[in-house]
Amino acid sequence: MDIEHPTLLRLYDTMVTIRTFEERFIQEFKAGKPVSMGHSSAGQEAVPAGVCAHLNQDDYVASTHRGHGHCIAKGVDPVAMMAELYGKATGSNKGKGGSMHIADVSKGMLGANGIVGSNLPLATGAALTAKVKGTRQVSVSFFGDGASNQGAFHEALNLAAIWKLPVIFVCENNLYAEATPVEYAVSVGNIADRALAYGIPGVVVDGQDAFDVYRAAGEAIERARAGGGPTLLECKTYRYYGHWTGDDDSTYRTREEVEYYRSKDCIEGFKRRVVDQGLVPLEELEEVEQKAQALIEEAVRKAEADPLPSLEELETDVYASYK
Amino acid sequence: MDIEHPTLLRLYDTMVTIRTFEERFIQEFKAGKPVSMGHSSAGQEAVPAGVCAHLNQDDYVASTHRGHGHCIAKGVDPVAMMAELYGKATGSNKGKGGSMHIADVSKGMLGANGIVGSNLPLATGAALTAKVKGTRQVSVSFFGDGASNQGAFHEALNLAAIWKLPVIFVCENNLYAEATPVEYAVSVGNIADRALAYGIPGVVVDGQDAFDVYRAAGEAIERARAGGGPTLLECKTYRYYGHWTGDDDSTYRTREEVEYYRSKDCIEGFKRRVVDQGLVPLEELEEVEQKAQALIEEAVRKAEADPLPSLEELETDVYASYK
Amino acid sequence: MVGREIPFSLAINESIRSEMRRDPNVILMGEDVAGGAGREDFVDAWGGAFATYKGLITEFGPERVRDTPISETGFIGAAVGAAATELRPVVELMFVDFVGVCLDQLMNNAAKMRYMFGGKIEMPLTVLTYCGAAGGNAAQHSQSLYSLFVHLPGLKCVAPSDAYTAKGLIISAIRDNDPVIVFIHKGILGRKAEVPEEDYTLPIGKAMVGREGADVTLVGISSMTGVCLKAAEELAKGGINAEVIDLLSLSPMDEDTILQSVQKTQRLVVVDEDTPRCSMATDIAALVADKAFDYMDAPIKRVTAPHTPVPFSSVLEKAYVPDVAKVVATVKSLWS
Amino acid sequence: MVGREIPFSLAINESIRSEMRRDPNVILMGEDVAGGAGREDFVDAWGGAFATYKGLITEFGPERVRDTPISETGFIGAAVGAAATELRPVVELMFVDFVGVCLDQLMNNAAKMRYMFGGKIEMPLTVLTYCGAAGGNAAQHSQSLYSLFVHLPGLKCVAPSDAYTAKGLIISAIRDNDPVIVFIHKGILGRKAEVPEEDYTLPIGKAMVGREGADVTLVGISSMTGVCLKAAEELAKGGINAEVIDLLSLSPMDEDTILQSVQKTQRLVVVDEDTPRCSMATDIAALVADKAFDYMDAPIKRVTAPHTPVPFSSVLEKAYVPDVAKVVATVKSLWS
Ligand SMILES: Cc1ncc(C[n+]2csc(CCOP(=O)(O)OP(=O)(O)O)c2C)c(N)n1
Ligand SMILES: Cc1ncc(C[n+]2csc(CCOP(=O)(O)OP(=O)(O)O)c2C)c(N)n1
Ligand SMILES: [Mg+2]
Ligand SMILES: [Mg+2]
Repeated sequence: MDIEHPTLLRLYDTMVTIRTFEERFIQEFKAGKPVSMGHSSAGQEAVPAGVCAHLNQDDYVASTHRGHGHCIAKGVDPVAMMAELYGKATGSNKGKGGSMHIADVSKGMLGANGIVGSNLPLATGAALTAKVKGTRQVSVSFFGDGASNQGAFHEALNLAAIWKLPVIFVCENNLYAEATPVEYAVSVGNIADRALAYGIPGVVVDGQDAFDVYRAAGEAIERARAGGGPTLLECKTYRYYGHWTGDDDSTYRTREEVEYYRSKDCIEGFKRRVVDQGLVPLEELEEVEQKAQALIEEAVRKAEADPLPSLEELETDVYASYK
Repeated sequence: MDIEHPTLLRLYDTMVTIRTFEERFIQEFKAGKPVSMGHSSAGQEAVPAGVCAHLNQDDYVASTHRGHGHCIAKGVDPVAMMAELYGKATGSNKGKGGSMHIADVSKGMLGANGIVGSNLPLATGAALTAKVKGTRQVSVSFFGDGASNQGAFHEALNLAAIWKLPVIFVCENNLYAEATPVEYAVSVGNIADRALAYGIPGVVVDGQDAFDVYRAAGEAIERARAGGGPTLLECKTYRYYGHWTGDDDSTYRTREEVEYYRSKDCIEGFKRRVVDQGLVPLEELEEVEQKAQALIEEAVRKAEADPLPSLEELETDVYASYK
Repeated sequence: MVGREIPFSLAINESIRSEMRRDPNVILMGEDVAGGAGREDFVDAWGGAFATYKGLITEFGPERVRDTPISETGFIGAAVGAAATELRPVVELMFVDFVGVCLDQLMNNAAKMRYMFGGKIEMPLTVLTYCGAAGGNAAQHSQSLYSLFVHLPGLKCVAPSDAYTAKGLIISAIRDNDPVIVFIHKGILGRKAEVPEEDYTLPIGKAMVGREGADVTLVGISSMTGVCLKAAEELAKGGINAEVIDLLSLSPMDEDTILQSVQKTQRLVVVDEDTPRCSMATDIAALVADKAFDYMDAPIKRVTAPHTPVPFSSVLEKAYVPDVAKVVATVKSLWS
Repeated sequence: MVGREIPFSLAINESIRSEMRRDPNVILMGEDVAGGAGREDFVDAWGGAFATYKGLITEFGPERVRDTPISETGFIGAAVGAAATELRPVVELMFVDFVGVCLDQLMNNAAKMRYMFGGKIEMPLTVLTYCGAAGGNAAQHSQSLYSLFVHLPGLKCVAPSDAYTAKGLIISAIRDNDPVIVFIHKGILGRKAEVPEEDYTLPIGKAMVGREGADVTLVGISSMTGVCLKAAEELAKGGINAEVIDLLSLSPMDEDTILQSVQKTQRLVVVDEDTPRCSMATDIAALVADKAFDYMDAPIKRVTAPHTPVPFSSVLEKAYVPDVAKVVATVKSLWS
């Protein structure tokens, strides 16, 4: 399958915007700026980019604690996201959610989520809505290797399988759950093999390769839209930074390992490939990079300047109506 | 593998005692006696019999709502069990537990359990005790086809697999969870195939055949004792009566189906086989039957006569110490 | 003229049926809410573990009346996800005791998404759950537990006391745009009351005065309202005139009705089947000890279950649940 | 002479270490309680998400200090099963907010097995869990939630307020033959107090009087005890002499100490970071409104978090948690 030029640009744009956002976020945190703690997805950009390139605005995504990339890929405004990390009234969540809860339902983004595994049933439910209403929408749950050991994973996959729901379970296997290596905690070699327990397709892809992710996700999403039910898509990937902003990852993995994965960087690899193969001119890619830089620069400037929420906000938005 | 005469007798004894207990219990319930509601395991006797024939008193069993058979097979006194069903002070649980919580820790029986799936982690923990203490004990969790859709199933199997714990997960697939057929609720043909998700052996056996169960359980238990880790053993079986004492099963399954499975009765089949093959003389089997009858008769008589708990019992046994 | 009387269980059925007719986005999910799933000859085998949903699948079909696997996190989580998108799911948690396997979806998602998202989402989810000690179901199938849910901001909780309040509150719950947990006491499912055929709503957040009186206020929850009413009759014989408040809505709670009543009676006894610590009983007592302190003439009393699991044996189960005798004795102690 | 001062986090470490030395049946389990599991070069990578278990795996090895998958039902359930057999497990539930995925094992098994089995089992299980709002962890990582656990008969609950009480209570918890949940406030892990090197126990079920006073009783829980003590200093300047009770043990609760204090002061303000409904705050207020009603001279007040999820933004988080100003204002209102 050839990927068209606009899609290639979109993939690159998504990856670069995420990377720029994440690195700037870490920089702000390290500089002691009053930003949220958070979990950077730098290194893993090809996954949300490749998957979400197939999604329409009315498709759904349910995300995790490591959710910045999913949000950006699903169309949440990075400016509102940065303001959220700063806890500002202008944030995507009015400053009430922070990094772990960024959401924009109008974009089909049903939220980052602080409870590991908790978003799989949510995505399953969004797919149920599509099924009951008879639309062609699909729903995607992103989750980590560690999450595949949660009961919620099991229950959601079984439910989606028996009801043939249009949901794609995308496992971002970045080899670690906090400081725990996947080979210690997960009892099976490929998490995708857990699909065998539900009679659904399980697919392994190179999560550092946006082409590969795009292709495999496309098939799964097409199958889902056509009523073929769920897929478990495992993307082998890697996070570049600590588990969270305060984590020193050198306590549990070697620098060589990190360097090895950095040498297979999803953005660099993609750039080399599309330029070498003459699919996208270098200048266009550089333009994307500059735009992303400018966007995130502006996002930080705005986030710093924007107002904090007023104290009345503490008690609003709990209920649609109460009493 | 030939099964020795004493073991054959034990298997028969266990099955017949369970059947006699269960049918008498149902009879008492239908007659309006003040017994517990409960979930009869009649029809499924070959599974607890075949598995528990390999267990020592200090091995562990964690059971379910349908636990009478597991209790009897693990050596809990049927007389104390019947008294428990009558809510008497002399019951196995002093009348505080009832059918769904019969236990006798001194016999390694860690309790029936009213929460579907809840016993799998318990059995896993008992196996952890054996591992940490370096004994050769094993632990068995019995559970149903429906329970295999609970998150606890997934978490327990993964944990047992990565820690190579001496636990055997015995799925009693009786084709229904309440009124829900297994083929509707479970997304995979054989529940044993879910073992693939944990890199552990998954084995299917005919749960109506005590020989088959005994053999397969023996292998799994031997492997566990030798440090080879857990096994998922699926026993295809059938319950003869409604889901619980008040259930009319004709609302969800045909009489032909019930008759078909009754024609493959585990007790009748076993009896025919051992007699036909000259392994056990008919008289010995009949003696077993008579003893079981007498035992259960006595159990009911005693249960009816025994005293109810005194009202002080309401507030005792909550804590070992409080305040 | 006495109107039509129907049991509590049928009121549940009618309320869901009427909302499913009214709004195609309303769906029903749970274990065996129909039963016999996938078997054409056995549609509607159970209609729910308490047979409260009989006939719904035949009217609305399996797309909208969905039997689920025994996966409460999976299907209640899916109901939350469906409510977050465009459906209005009614989901059964068969016994409230099972909340242990799925609390996360209710506590961390359903209850908090709106707040965490800055108000930019609605969560029209209704959870029906069956609670209370009755018939020897023992420790894991007899709890009340509503106090746990009331503790959690973001959830609404109602506990109808009879068929009439059940129908009105369940319809209100389904139409509500917040997550509402409906606590249904298993012991009163068969009890009948006068219930209009048409649909009607009762406001969430409002209590009802079940009996007026001037000497003491009894607050009852769910099946305890019936106990309070009987105790009031008993007390009347001895010249004590009790006012009985049927709380109905636990969160939000109708503080005004309680406070107005105790300002009149100056005495309060809360009657609650839930266990005593950090409970509805303490909640109501604390409210009054704060906001009506100056009016009170006697210690604020609570009649509750003991701080123990629910025992199996019938004699113990009977001793566990608050009854008329205990309520009467407690009330009388206020004048001793 | 001032003794050795160590932070709360180290007191946790010392208490577990001393019990693991003392009793080979004590094991520790949880996510990354060591970290880097299976990697020989990276033993003890984290020592827990809050680095409170550093060095334990190097002393006791991976058989007794076990990193777990993210499977709280699996490994907490396994801890219950291990406690039911012959071990004495200490298990971490990293953030109390995660109880939603594993409540069943604590509520229906650990808490009830002894009762359901007629007293024929012991359950020497200790759960360490981290709670409280601090540092912008938002709605799913900042809850207090101990009120939920206290509601459940069969569980014991303690909430140390500093390093000294932490060491004594954790050692008591590990030696106790019932399931004990230890609630540790994340915001005070770094705070130092004088702590003996040797092991010692503090009795579960006993409160401590942190400051004597005659005018009003302040009851503090966990980090709120510090807030109460500061408020008391502040109040002293205005001539109000507050007694501060450090509750420490939530279940069982030291009713006597509370009742004796209010009999003297005749005024009560409970300070609790948990949300207000069906909570420890209402529990204590209700106790006093019942058992010390005649002594009370003013409405019984509660200073708690609001009935909302925990907000992220630092300004809102700060407004969420009860602070000295709110306590002082509430106390003063008792004389207005
Ligand atoms: C139920 C639950 N348990 C534990 C945690 C703490 N925690 C947060 S992230 C994380 C690791 C998640 O690993 P993985 O699923 O692989 O995602 P990754 O962080 O690698 O993206 C853990 C244990 C949590 N948030 N929720
Ligand atoms: C967590 C939970 N959900 C639901 C129930 C209600 N329930 C009791 S038994 C049962 C069916 C169990 O089916 P299965 O596991 O196949 O065991 P079987 O009854 O067939 O032996 C259900 C749904 C429960 N007890 N616990
Ligand atoms: Mg990971
Ligand atoms: Mg079954």
